[in-house]
Amino acid sequence: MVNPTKHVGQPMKRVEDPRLIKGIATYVDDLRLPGMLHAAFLRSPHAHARIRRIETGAAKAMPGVVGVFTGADVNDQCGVVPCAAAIPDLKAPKHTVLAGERAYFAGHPVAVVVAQNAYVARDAADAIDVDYEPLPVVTDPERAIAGGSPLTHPELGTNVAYVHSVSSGDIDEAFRGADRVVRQRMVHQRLTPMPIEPRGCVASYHPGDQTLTLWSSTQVPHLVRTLLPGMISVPENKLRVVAPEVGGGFGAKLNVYAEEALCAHLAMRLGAPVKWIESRRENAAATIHGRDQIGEYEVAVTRDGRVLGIKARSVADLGSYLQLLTPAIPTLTGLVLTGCYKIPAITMEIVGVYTNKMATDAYRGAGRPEATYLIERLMNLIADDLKLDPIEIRLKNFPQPDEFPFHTATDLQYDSGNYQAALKEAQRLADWPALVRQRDDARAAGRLFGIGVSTYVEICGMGPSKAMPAGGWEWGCVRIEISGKVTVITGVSPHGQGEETSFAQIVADRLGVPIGDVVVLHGDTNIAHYGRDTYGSRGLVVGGPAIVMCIDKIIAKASALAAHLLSVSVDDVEFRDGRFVEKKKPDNSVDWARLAGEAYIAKNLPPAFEPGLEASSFYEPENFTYPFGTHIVAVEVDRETGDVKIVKYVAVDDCGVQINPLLVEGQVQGGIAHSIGQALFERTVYDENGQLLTGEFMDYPLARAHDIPDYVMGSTVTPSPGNPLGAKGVGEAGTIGATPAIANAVMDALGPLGIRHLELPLTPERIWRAIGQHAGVAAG
Amino acid sequence: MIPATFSYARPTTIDEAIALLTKHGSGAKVLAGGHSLLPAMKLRLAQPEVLIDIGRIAGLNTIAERDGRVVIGTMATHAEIESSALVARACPLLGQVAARIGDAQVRNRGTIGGSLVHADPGADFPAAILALDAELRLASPRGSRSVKAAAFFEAMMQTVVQPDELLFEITVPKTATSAAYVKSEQKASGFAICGVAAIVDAQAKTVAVGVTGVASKPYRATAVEAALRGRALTPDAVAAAAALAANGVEPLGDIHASPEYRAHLAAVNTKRAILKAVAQG
Amino acid sequence: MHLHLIYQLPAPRERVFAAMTDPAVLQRCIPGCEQMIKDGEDSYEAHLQVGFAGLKGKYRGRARVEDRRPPESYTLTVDGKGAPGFVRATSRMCLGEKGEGTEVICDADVQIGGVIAAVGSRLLDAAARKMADDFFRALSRELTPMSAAQ
Amino acid sequence: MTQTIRVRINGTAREHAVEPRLLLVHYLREVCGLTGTHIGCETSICGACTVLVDGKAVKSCTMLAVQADGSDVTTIEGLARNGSLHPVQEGFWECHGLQCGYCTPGMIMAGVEILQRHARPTREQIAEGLKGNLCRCTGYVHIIDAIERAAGARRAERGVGGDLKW
Repeated sequence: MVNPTKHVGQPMKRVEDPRLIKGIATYVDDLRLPGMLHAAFLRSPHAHARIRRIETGAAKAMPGVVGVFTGADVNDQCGVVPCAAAIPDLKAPKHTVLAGERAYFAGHPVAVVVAQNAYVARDAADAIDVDYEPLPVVTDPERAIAGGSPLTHPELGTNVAYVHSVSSGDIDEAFRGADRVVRQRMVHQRLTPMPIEPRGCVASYHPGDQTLTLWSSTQVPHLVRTLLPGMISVPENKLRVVAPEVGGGFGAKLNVYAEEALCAHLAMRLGAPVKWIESRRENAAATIHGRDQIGEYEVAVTRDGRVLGIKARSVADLGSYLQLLTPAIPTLTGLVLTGCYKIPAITMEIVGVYTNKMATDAYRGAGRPEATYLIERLMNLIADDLKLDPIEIRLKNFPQPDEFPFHTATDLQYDSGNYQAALKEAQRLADWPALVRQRDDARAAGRLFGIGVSTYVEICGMGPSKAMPAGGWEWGCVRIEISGKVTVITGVSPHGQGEETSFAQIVADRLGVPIGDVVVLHGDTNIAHYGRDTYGSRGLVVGGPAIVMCIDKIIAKASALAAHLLSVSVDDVEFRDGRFVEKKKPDNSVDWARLAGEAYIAKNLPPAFEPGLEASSFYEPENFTYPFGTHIVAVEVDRETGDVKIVKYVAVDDCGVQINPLLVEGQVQGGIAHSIGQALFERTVYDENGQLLTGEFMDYPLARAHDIPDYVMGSTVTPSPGNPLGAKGVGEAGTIGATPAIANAVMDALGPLGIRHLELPLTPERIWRAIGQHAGVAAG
Repeated sequence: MIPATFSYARPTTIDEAIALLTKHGSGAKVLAGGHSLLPAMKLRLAQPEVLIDIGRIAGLNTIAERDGRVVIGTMATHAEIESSALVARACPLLGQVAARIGDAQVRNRGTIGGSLVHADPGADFPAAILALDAELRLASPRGSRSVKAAAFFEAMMQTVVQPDELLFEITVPKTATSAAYVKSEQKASGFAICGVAAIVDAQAKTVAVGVTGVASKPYRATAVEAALRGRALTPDAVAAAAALAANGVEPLGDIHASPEYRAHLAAVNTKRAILKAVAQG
Repeated sequence: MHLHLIYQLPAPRERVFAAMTDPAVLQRCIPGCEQMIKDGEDSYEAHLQVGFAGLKGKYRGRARVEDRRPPESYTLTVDGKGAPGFVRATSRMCLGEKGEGTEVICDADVQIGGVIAAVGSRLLDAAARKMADDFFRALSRELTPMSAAQ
Repeated sequence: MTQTIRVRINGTAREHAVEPRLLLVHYLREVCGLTGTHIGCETSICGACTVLVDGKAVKSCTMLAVQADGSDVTTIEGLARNGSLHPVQEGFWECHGLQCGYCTPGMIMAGVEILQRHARPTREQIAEGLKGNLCRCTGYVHIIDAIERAAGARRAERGVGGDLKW
């Protein structure tokens, strides 16, 4: 039979890497087409302003400039930027590809220049003169929904985009029965995803066959292909979208952006390929941001630490308009707010608010890091209030392993889990008793030392189509070529996750072919005809089973051909180690090369046998998957400066069956690095006039090599029963599990000073101020 | 990402550079290592008409000993200063400070002269050259002049260097090994939110303290120095004196650190720098 | 950003007021002012080159004098823009008698946008103060009888 | 107005007339067609554009092409010799030191310089040497592993153990 373990489960190095480490891979900016023109955008410096007049004459007159276009030139020829999230009673502004009468965030594109090279395009953008009339700016989402606020979009008559409620169980009963109610206001700061490769695209129109090709640095070439026809006059079947090498996404490239549609439109209009490459400053200002929720949370608990119910109200700052999934992200927070706990009742009201800032949308974890941070901080606050051990209170509220599949109050069905096992493993790896002693000794010596624990469960494998705005299935195709080599095509669009390797591992094992004979193609809609792309930890979990389905179909078909060639009945044929073998006479066998040759030459086929050895499949998941884990962090805080040093980091993640543990480790470590930033220093800052003050890497800090502690990494394996691979997804785990663990550790370190809660990021200054206030020490 | 146009000149002597500066006036900018100027030009915050690249003037990057002083050419890179055996022996503070600037690539190109003349309030070298009482030598059509470090910085990004002048070398006295630089970094850019360079003399009785990053221009923490002059440098005495590190200055505030926090760090880092220097003595 | 600045000038209020609203004087005294053209009652068009040594940008803008109460006070609004962004400032200028001379108190609100806001905000306060200092120093020279004779 | 420059790139002499404002990174990418050097920011922070100029790691976005006149430049494309990978490239492959690959050429060039400075760098020295290079995917641990491995050090016993196969 199939040997499923020859490659699967091994820490194999990646097939993607040689081209990348040699510098010969092709990213969008590396494309050069004959006659290619270059676009540059002029963006509003105002957060909110009426555009009175745009003077483009000087720019148009510059040598090398091919055209200058404003909203008046293009907005009635391009459809609006799409939002796919279905929220009842959603109020949405019209989001044209260029600003129309008003610019409503700093960075809003106002005009586009097309020129013969990027230098001239940039010069010409500077030569455009725009007469702006500044309008009142909305920056604080809470003030935006209080009375008397100016309006982000006066035509909507309100700054409220929607009010969404999650409610389950008898919340009044829960609070009536509570011995104690723990309350906390918490802010989850706005973050900027900052993939190292900014966005960019090249559009090329072929007037002969009226087809358009768009190369874009996107996570979602298929979604772009589905949605772009609503913006430009090219039907889906004449549109080819290619995601070449993509330099990181983290949700920022899970979108359809105005620039993509505009470059496509201009390529048709000007009869030449048009390229646009985003600058870092543009990326910070006009590529989606993440998080940004403020909320009030109340938890009803019993004296012994059982959680009876949660009441939550949160205000989500959506920014100034809706990108693809903007309004849906905060609702995910409500969905998973009960975390890995049996909490019978919950109500959550989420108010989505417009402000004059860049739109928020899916950033790594998308709604779930917020939820996990909230519930994990709340569990610690409960433990503090009740003088209980934070581990004990978690154990008390976990569902038992035999309660899975576990149905949550928010109507999710957690597929499988053993939260106790992951917690125990993390404690073992952390050498828990020694760590606690270390803390006790440090405290006795007057040092600020803290231990933080976070347990988490996330929603991955996005997702069943009923829950996804544009379908959540995945497509795949496997072809045994005439030579016997194997071509695998997937509808997911990896950009660093390594599916060219992990899918090859799966295919090589299941087909019994040398892994070097397997090639995995993706990211080009003319090759991968259909797909729903890569986000929400879905590549392996939803894309993998589609490939497995193809393999099963091919093996079934090949068995019939093998039986014919071996002159036996199908029932007498067995597939074993890459050969089809007569069960009783193992010497009588055929391999893939022979089968493929016969299948395509097609002169000796069984009756009614369709030539070729190719299968394609759509896999529809029945449920999400629910990876989980425990992170334990120890920190020491410098009492004088407020600096936080992570002295120990233990991560135990359960993502089900691991196809390639090396890639799993890379995903978790990368996710934790995002969390270290989120917990300790990253934040997107707008001033009160809506000016972005973190518009460059000079002001927006990403974690660097020296910020990363030594990790102790472990895992437990609780296979998902929901898919044939048993996999659950791991792309977001680190970002979800780590932030609350770090925050809990810092708060544990500061606890002895009487500090109960501080907002993120836990910067040295914030900590220093808190220490000063609580120790009665003069600040400065 | 794309600078505005400019014309470019590459003199091979100081005189030629001065002549070009004189000719082009305030529309010209000197290009040394370019690590302050080019990022500003790419954002079009700076749009000089003429760039005068002094990178090919022979001898401008020498690090040598002369008349009992260490002489550093304006084009000496941070990396050259960091790795100079002479600097390590005769003026270790400069090497320590150089090692804390930016990152390896920035240190390979960035120059001491460029950094000093740009006078970014978060630059590292000013703390050291103030503590060291360095002399800065400027050439102009009127000949050359020497300016004491204490008189060099006028305000944020303003120095005494005139549009037709060129900083060509920095000289510092040979100093003991009892020196230390303690820096709190702006997390994103690596610039100093507060950098303190301290030198303790052989008897550990007087100290020189240069502070950068805290105010709109770097300064000597004279109140700290006065409080410790002639005193035994015990931890308590140092801590008490260091509390005066931001006396009389108006600390800067931005999204990375408030004025109060900068002032507080001035005290903490001053204490730490002096104690570290004492420990090395 | 709010600025509260006080300057002493060696001339009576009437002369100071007149000088501070005279485009020719303004062009001479505003640092980096290349052109100041009166284009309406109490309205001027200006071309400026401002910034620090290393970071200098070209701005075009309009200055307006409003709420004019000679010789006691007026409000100056400045609206400038250039490739690095925009500057908008409103300043109430109050002129008081102080001995032989005049004390000018300006209360200014300054707003910037664009690249300068993102990268240059920490420099703004110092830049604005420096510009104001330079302006009043130049104005003081302008109003000193000695310098007129030179 | 252009200026003629002569630069040796990956061992090949080149001569071009360029605008003085042309950045070295654009010269390499657009004029010489060497697109392995990437651009990730405009303020000299991210390090994706790191190349070696006369053997030293520099950020090619913060240098004018005219400043490189007369220099010897090595880009990622010039690192492998006679078809075999440079040990730092090998290290990145073996240790999964990259995910999306965009920062990788700059990381590798920075790694090459770290090994020029330290024959046996500690993990702290490697991390410090990478201060000028941002990666948003890997979390850096595998990058440090890669450079450590390249330095001849045995891959530290961390996380997933065992030999890497392929």
